[in-house]
Amino acid sequence: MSKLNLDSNKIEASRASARNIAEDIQNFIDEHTTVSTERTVVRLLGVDGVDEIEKPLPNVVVDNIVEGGGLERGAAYWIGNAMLNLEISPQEIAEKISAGEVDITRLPAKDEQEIKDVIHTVAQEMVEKILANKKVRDDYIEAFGPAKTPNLYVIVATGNIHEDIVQARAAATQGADIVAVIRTTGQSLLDYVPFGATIEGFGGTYATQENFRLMREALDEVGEKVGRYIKLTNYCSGLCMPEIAAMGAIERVDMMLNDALYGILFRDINMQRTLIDQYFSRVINGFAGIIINTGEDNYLTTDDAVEAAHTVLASQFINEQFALKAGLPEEQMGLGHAFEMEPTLEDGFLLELAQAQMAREIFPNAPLKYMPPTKFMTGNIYKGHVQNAMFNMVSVMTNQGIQLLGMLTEAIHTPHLHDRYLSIENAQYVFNNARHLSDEIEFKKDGVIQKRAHSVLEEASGLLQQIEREGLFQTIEQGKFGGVRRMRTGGKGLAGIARKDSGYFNPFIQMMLGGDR
Amino acid sequence: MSKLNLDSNKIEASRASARNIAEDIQNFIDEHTTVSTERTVVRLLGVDGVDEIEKPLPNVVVDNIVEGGGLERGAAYWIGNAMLNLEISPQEIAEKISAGEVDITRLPAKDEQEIKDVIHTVAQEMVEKILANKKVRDDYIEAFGPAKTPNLYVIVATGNIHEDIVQARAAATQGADIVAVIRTTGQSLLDYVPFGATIEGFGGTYATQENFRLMREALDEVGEKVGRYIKLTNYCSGLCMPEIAAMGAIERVDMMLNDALYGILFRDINMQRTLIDQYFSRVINGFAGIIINTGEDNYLTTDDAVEAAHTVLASQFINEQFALKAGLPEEQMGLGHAFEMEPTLEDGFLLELAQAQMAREIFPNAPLKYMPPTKFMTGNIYKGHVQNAMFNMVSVMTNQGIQLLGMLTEAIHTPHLHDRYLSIENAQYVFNNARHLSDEIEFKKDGVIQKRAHSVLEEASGLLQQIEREGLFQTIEQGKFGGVRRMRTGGKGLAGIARKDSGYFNPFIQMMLGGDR
Amino acid sequence: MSEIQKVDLTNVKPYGDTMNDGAVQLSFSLPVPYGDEANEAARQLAKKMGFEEPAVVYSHDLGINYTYFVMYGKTVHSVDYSSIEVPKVDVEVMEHHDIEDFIKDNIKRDVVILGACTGTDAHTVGIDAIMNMKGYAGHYGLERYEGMQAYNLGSQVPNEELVAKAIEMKADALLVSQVVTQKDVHIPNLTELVELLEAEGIRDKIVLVCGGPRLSHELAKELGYDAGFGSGSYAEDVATFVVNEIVKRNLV
Amino acid sequence: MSEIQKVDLTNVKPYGDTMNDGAVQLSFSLPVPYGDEANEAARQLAKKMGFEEPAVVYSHDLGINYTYFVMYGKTVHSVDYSSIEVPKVDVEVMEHHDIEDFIKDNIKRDVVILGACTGTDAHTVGIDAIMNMKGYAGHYGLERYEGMQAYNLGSQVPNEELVAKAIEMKADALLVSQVVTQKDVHIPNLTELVELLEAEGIRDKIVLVCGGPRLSHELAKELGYDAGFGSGSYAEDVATFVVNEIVKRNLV
Ligand code: B12
Ligand code: B12
Ligand SMILES: Cc1ncc(COP(=O)(O)O)c(C=O)c1O
Ligand SMILES: Cc1ncc(COP(=O)(O)O)c(C=O)c1O
Repeated sequence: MSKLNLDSNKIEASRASARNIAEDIQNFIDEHTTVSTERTVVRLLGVDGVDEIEKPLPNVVVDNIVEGGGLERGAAYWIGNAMLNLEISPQEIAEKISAGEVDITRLPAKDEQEIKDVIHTVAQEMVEKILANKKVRDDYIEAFGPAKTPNLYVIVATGNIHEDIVQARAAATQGADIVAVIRTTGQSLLDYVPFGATIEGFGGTYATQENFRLMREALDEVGEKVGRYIKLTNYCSGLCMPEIAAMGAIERVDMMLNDALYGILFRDINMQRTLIDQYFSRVINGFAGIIINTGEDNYLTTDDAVEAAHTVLASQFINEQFALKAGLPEEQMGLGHAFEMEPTLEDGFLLELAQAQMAREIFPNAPLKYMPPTKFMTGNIYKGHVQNAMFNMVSVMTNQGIQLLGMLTEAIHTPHLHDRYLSIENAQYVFNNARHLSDEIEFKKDGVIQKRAHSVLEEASGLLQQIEREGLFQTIEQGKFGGVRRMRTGGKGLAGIARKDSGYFNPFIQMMLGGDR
Repeated sequence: MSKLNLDSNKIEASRASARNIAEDIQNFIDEHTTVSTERTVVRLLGVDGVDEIEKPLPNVVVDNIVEGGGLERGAAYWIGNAMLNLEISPQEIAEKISAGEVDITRLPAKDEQEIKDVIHTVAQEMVEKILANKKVRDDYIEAFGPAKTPNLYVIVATGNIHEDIVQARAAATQGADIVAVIRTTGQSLLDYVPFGATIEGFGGTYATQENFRLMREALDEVGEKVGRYIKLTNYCSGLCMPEIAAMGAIERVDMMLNDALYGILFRDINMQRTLIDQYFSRVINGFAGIIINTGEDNYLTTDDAVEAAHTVLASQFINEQFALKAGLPEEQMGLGHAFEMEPTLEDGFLLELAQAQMAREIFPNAPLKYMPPTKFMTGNIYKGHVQNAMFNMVSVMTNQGIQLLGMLTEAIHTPHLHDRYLSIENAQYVFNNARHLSDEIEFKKDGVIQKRAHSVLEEASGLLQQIEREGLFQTIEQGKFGGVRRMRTGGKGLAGIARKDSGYFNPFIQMMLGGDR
Repeated sequence: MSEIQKVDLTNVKPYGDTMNDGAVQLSFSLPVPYGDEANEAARQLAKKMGFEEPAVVYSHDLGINYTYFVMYGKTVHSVDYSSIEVPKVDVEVMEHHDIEDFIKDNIKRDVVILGACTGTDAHTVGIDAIMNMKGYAGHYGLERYEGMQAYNLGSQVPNEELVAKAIEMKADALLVSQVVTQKDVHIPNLTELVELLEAEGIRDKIVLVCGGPRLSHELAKELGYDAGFGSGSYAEDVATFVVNEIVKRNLV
Repeated sequence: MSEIQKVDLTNVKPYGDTMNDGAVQLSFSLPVPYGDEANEAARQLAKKMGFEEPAVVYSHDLGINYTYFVMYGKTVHSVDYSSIEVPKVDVEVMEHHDIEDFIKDNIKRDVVILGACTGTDAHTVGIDAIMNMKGYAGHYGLERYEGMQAYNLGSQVPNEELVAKAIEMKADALLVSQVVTQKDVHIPNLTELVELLEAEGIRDKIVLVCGGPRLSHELAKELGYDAGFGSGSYAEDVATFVVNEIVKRNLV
């Protein structure tokens, strides 16, 4: 029942190219680890807290391992070894390292199998905790029923978690299904995750485990009041990608912005580093039932939405394959795209329809994260509100899953309390008033809409073939995505990579994947 | 190429019923005249101005005829007779009546053919003046090209014609194609047309010939500046229906709200009076190339838009037949309908689409006047702006001709300068961005949209059959339109009707119709 | 939530995303040509209104030397919410059938109510919502109330006619609707009715109520009415007030 | 048009549909529960701002005891438009090729320009619009100018790094973009750059320009920059200023 009459061979060929591209990178990933990946292991083994200079203990531990030249073996090995040596918990080990009482790579080496066993026991606890979280979520959703689609997704971004909670509670009362706490500008470049509740941020609020916890608690409470499960979203992109995934799994975050390409292009994070990190982060997200949101929409902020439409599709194909490799089911793939064409474009609405319907048909089981107009929003809040309504129309006409609500004040400030209300009202009105429109309309055979979809698919397929030939790293070096060039050895975080040695192990990959990586 | 798969037999049957309904009333009309019809004749014979107590000379003349018991013969006869007796112009006759120097029905009766001849000469002058006006309009449109459809129609309503002109010039600069000067509340109940430029009105500005002239001049001027012919709209409903038509023809108004049913239902004007008046008004409008706008949209302000949808369609059929009887071509029939369903209605957008597309298909050559949401607009200007955007979407998806732009402040005040700008911007954005959407989409066979159109047509057809059996007057007495009941002998203006006698004549009907009524 | 300021109800300020940030959005036009000077004029105006950091976030040339502005600013003003008292129709609204019982028990005869949209106003939907059988939003109108004789005279009723009808029908209550308020056209019209009723000596024998989307109880009182009802009123609200007032003023 | 008031530019008021009607639309939220008292609080607040006849045309319960308002009022304030002077970059903007000729004729060597989005700001689209080959809205960027060596350092560039690069490349001009302005995060960042340049003793040898959607020339001057460019700026605007400034300050 394709409305676009898309060529299924072309779709299959594209998917195959993407699979090869991902496989190529996966080989590279499998041979490497990073400081953040290992800090994630440390966290999942139960280490938390900060030292007296506010340095997180997971950083203290991994820095100690790095100093000792032990990164290539992985933190699990060293902690297991320390546990056997000292007969204390990972948390206590971290505290001792912090106090200068232990140098973790200098302890006598214990038996490898014993190390694995002791680690497995601790890891099992965490894995069960995460499973329990997942069950709480599933039970809530079972009890309240699933949210209507498109889900209404809003952001809060006051900089102060407590003020964010005020805003989030209001948003839920007003009808939001999903609340995302935007991160403060600059956090993605920090090579550590701040600790505790935070009250100071710019354009967003720090992602910390305590902030997750506080917000989760608030959303559960208001969710019970309004009879809906309110999903919590945060960001695991940037230098601490997998750590934040772990924190989210522990605190029952439901959705994570999670895309290496975003970090590479828009945060100038080193591509090798972040692709390695992405893998473990997606394993965790997949296991924890967290829906990921990918960042293709961002390409259209630096590139032209009409001309670069195929790069979005190509990237969605690649992201799909990376996600599958990490065991993330299709139902958790919030592949990104956006309503970002110049509003003065004649028939732009038709092209947006084509793009959205195409994504819907090519990724039928993915919820799809549809982003609102941002680049062409101006201080004219009235026109902006109408741009958002048109965006909502496309969404309901093409059955999108996750609707990131456009704010009429997009060009001015992060949302005020009532901006969010007005956006929710806009979406609720349009979605309800045109609820079944997609069931009712068909697109003319070989009309503008169908042809546009065909040509975007054609171009995406060509680009994927090229990447398949040349490799993803090379393609990024050429500036094919978002019009932004990044070098393989450029950007932030390169130093944090290590090649695994033969004794390396990360217990969670296996436990979470059920496979054998 | 019907998208709705409407039953053409049903359409034809409805049209036949409406024809019979109109014919029935037309027989009644043809036997009668009214004070306003005769004042119109007087005006068209060149009488203008007011006496010292601001009473318009056309009223002075016709009142004198009424006093003399001569209304049934028609003003043309009496003026012709006076011209032959006194050898002065109609204007001079009026002035002499006003001065008490002439009692028009007391002059010796001249030869009937001579009377007709002298009147014909004067009437010819006016007819030619109107034709010349029409040519000016045609030339302008030829030079500038026709406006894009849907045409953008805005209102001005400051109460002061000079302030209206400021607003109208701004609106034209901003992109309006059509400017309507709304009348002051209460004018439609006046049994005379005020004189001269006026600066005081409530919720609108008096319709006077001088106000028409001033606005016409301003619109021509700004139209030349912006390279578009800006159409001027006013209202010929109410007790002075045909007089205003005449004034409009003289001053090159381009569009007239013109509907007896509106006056009956919403102004409590006597139905006999206004149907008689409507006939002559439409003859003039038809001849002068003036597009009429009918008032079906109003039914939905007092009745429910979902339930009463068929009354709108039935009334459109009847208005079409009345217009044809008055020689008004389809291209000048701005049949009214409106986007007035409760915004919280699930799938309301689909029903609105069905209604608008149905009107489009049943009246393919009529421009159709599409009215915005009004009843469910609130002080929430942001939501209102989105309601208007959805209205604009339906319009562009169904190729409406005349788009009366919704104002975000509809529930608050008559439009402020920038309200109009924001509305124009809204419509321009939506129309341009979705310009060819109607070419691209088809409606599912036997889906919600098609079925809705079928059932509305079915119900309208039933109603028309009933009216055909029972007569239009009786149907109105039953409250079938707008849920409002009016009695045949109730309402304002009944006294102004007279049965024509055998010597009655009105030269303009014949001259303008080219026929023989 | 100790880390954020709590609201001080004696000193309330607008809220954007932080307590007391004073955030307000404004929009308006000025009759000056579009450009930097226009923006500056808008900013200066906002400063005079008491806005700090006023920012023109959008301005647009309206043609004919007018400019439109969208602004944001932080107001310095605050209000004492704790001391606000709004004059209200202060009877507890009864339900349809309770009102009927109330009439039976306390008035013991039919209550006669006339309604009209007066002057040149032809907006009957509001008064219909209150009076007609069908009512509005699921609330039946007064015509359906047992113990009430409710007559809706419709639109454009001159005050003289209404007063004459009131005398003729021995009305207990008059309900007047005014929807068109441009240039305050409703004020003289509403005032005239009171004067006519006083001239006829029946003002104090009648419960006099007005309503409409731009009317408030406060304004109604000022104009000499017993009550005023705004947007979102239902038949129950009015009926409750009228029957209570009849008893209170001993008009039974 | 003698029948309507003419605008008095020394005394300008907002315009709705009649000269000097003072019509302004406001919207904001208050941290008070929805209801009549909330509406009254909003009205009182508007009165304090100098609005006559303030009307709450819409209010909405935001949940959690906050209420949102849409209001209209007539301001009593006015501004003297005739006396407004806005500090502006006051060179007449040249075209692309005229600028190239200007460099050839008056500077007679390549002009070195560095651009960056500094601090934690990653919004490069604006600085790219000014600098990159492709330019913006049909206006080529500085990289395409003959006689200019334009280097765009991209996003999140620390001030120290920019200064070091400026010294290394012997830059004639620095172009700094700041887009994130929440909680005025751009102010200390922009100030720090000036201080660093002064500490290095090169401030007066360099043309220092900043830009971004919330920046004005006025603010730039206050912060110690030579010029500031807001929304809708193009490469020509900046280039014209820079080359003129170089000649004016004798930095050739
Ligand atoms: C429907 C409508 C019409 C219909 C009226 C049909 C009819 N028979 O009622 C028609 C098309 C005829 C019409 C015509 C005009 N209209 Co009109 N119309 C409207 C509209 C769209 C809706 C009004 C409505 O029905 N609301 C729904 C009812 C249920 O709400 P309500 O009236 O507020 O009533 C509630 C309460 O206020 C209260 N209430 C009301 N009356 C009373 C009385 C009592 C005693 C009590 C207790 C309570 C009570 O209870 C009701 C239920 O809760 C409004 C815009 C809008 N969205 O508000 C414009 C509006 C009211 N109209 C307006 C104007 C200017 C006109 C015209 C004068 C335009 C013109 N020049 O031609 C004409 C002339 C009418 C006239 N002389 O009065 C303006 C008024 C501007 C102003 N503030 O003064 C408005 C605001 C539109 C606008 N922005 O320009 N209109
Ligand atoms: C695109 C975009 C992004 C992209 C940026 C991609 C990139 N490489 O640039 C991405 C998705 C990465 C992004 C991320 C974020 N963004 Co952002 N983003 C925008 C958006 C939608 C458009 C900005 C834009 O590209 N405008 C188009 C350009 C051409 O205009 P311009 O920048 O004004 O530039 C012109 C002039 O100002 C001038 N100019 C600009 N710089 C300079 C410099 C010089 C020297 C000169 C002469 C002239 C000049 O010339 C240009 C051409 O005319 C705006 C919203 C909006 N519609 O404005 C939000 C916006 C700027 N972002 C915002 C925020 C908060 C963020 C985040 C911090 C959110 C978060 N917590 O994750 C992040 C982090 C970014 C960071 N650390 O800086 C806020 C800022 C709020 C505020 N006022 O402080 C905005 C306003 C959105 C919002 N309402 O919340 N963003
Ligand atoms: C995939 C993805 N990750 C992260 C972010 C947020 O940015 P940061 O990681 O800089 O907080 C975005 C922004 O939209 C995004 O799309
Ligand atoms: C057909 C028609 N005539 C006239 C009017 C205007 O009203 P009035 O004649 O009372 O000025 C309307 C109002 O919308 C209308 O639809």
